[in-house]
Amino acid sequence: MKILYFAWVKAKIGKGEEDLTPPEDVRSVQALVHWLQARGEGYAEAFADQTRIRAAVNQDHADFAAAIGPNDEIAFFPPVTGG
Amino acid sequence: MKILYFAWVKAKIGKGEEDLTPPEDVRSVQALVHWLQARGEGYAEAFADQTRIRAAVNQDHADFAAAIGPNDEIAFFPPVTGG
Amino acid sequence: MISVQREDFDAGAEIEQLGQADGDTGAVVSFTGVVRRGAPDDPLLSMTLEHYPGMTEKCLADIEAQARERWPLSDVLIIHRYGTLKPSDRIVLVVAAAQHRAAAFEAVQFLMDYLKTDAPFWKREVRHSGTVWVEAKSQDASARARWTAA
Amino acid sequence: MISVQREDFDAGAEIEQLGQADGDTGAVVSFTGVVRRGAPDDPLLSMTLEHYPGMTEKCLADIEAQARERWPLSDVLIIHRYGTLKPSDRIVLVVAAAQHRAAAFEAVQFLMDYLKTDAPFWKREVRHSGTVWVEAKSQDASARARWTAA
Repeated sequence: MKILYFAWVKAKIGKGEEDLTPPEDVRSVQALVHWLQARGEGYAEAFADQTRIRAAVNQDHADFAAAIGPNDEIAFFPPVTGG
Repeated sequence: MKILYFAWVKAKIGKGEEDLTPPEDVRSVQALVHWLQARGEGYAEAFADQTRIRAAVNQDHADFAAAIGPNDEIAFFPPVTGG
Repeated sequence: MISVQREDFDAGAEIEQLGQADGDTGAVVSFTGVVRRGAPDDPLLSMTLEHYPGMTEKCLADIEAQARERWPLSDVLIIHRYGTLKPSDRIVLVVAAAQHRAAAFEAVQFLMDYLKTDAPFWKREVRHSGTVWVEAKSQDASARARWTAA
Repeated sequence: MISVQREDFDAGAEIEQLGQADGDTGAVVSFTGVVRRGAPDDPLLSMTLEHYPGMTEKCLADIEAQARERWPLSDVLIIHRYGTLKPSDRIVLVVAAAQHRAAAFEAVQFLMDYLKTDAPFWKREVRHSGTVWVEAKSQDASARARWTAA
């Protein structure tokens, strides 16, 4: 599973991209967040306030209930500020 | 009194501008229109349908009730189509 | 700033300039009016814009002042051409610069609506079928009315 | 057409091109976003726009398609820059061309509102006082909501 981080999420985690293989029971964005939170201090800090985090699955905005699979590209980032 | 005509009003009257001295009792745009209508065929034709005519007094849009005097600049034209 | 001119204008240069009007400009909205060719069975060959020199400038300066009073604008530009134009030629450019986009969008729409109903311009079209004076549109009057409604 | 690029753009050339898109284009509306210097007591030194390559293009193409479905547009252009910008630099250009002005104005406002809430860009500001990530504004969400209300 390809996981991307942007803006201050990336800064807190300390990397922009990684390939991870979460356990099989990680089947939603929410479950992935929980699993990532346990991976270390940077992750815990990045995901501490989940109201400040948005997600995309395969480059489409997705909510935390969205289903995910091993071949998906998941991204986490703060609310966007383009324009 | 300086009187200006634009667009098809000018085309019907056959001139864009003239200096005229209407009688003293011509004290409104409406009275001026009536006086002009009697000046000839072109004028009569231009002012035949007064719903199609707009006026300006001293370069401000004015309605037919507006007062006018000998030193004013009066203009007659169709509804504007700028932009 | 307003300008009533025969010559064409450079929309990009004007937008660029208004964007630099003030270190706090964040939004520049422009409207460019272009001569349309119109119905394929009776194409436009040319269009002549007549205007009322003196009153035109007065009218554009007045609508600029009204827009500046209604919205916090860092700059405003209105350029309106007159004379004979061909299809695809530019007729009018309205640009407003502001800190935020809502003010700039509203001001340009307001300016266009007022321009359509107030500025003393008249259009004569030379079409394949003959020459006609363009009639004023009732939807322009209603577009303008929305700014005085509430 | 959409473009996500580091380089600056020429708003005038783009507007010119969209005005010629089609013999029946009468209205070209543009929005140019400019980097603001901000509060005089804590001026902006630079701003870095980060984006999500791939998703950004997909998102812009999608909002362009939505706009074309809602309004009869002869052409649409969205250019969004990324990388490090200075005050007064251009960030974004949105242009819509249509037969009549209402469609062009509405489409550009719609595109900007969607861009603000949907396009995956993030701004990091280097101010005199330090470096901060720009927070999303709740008024951008409400501006977007007006397009789905009725």
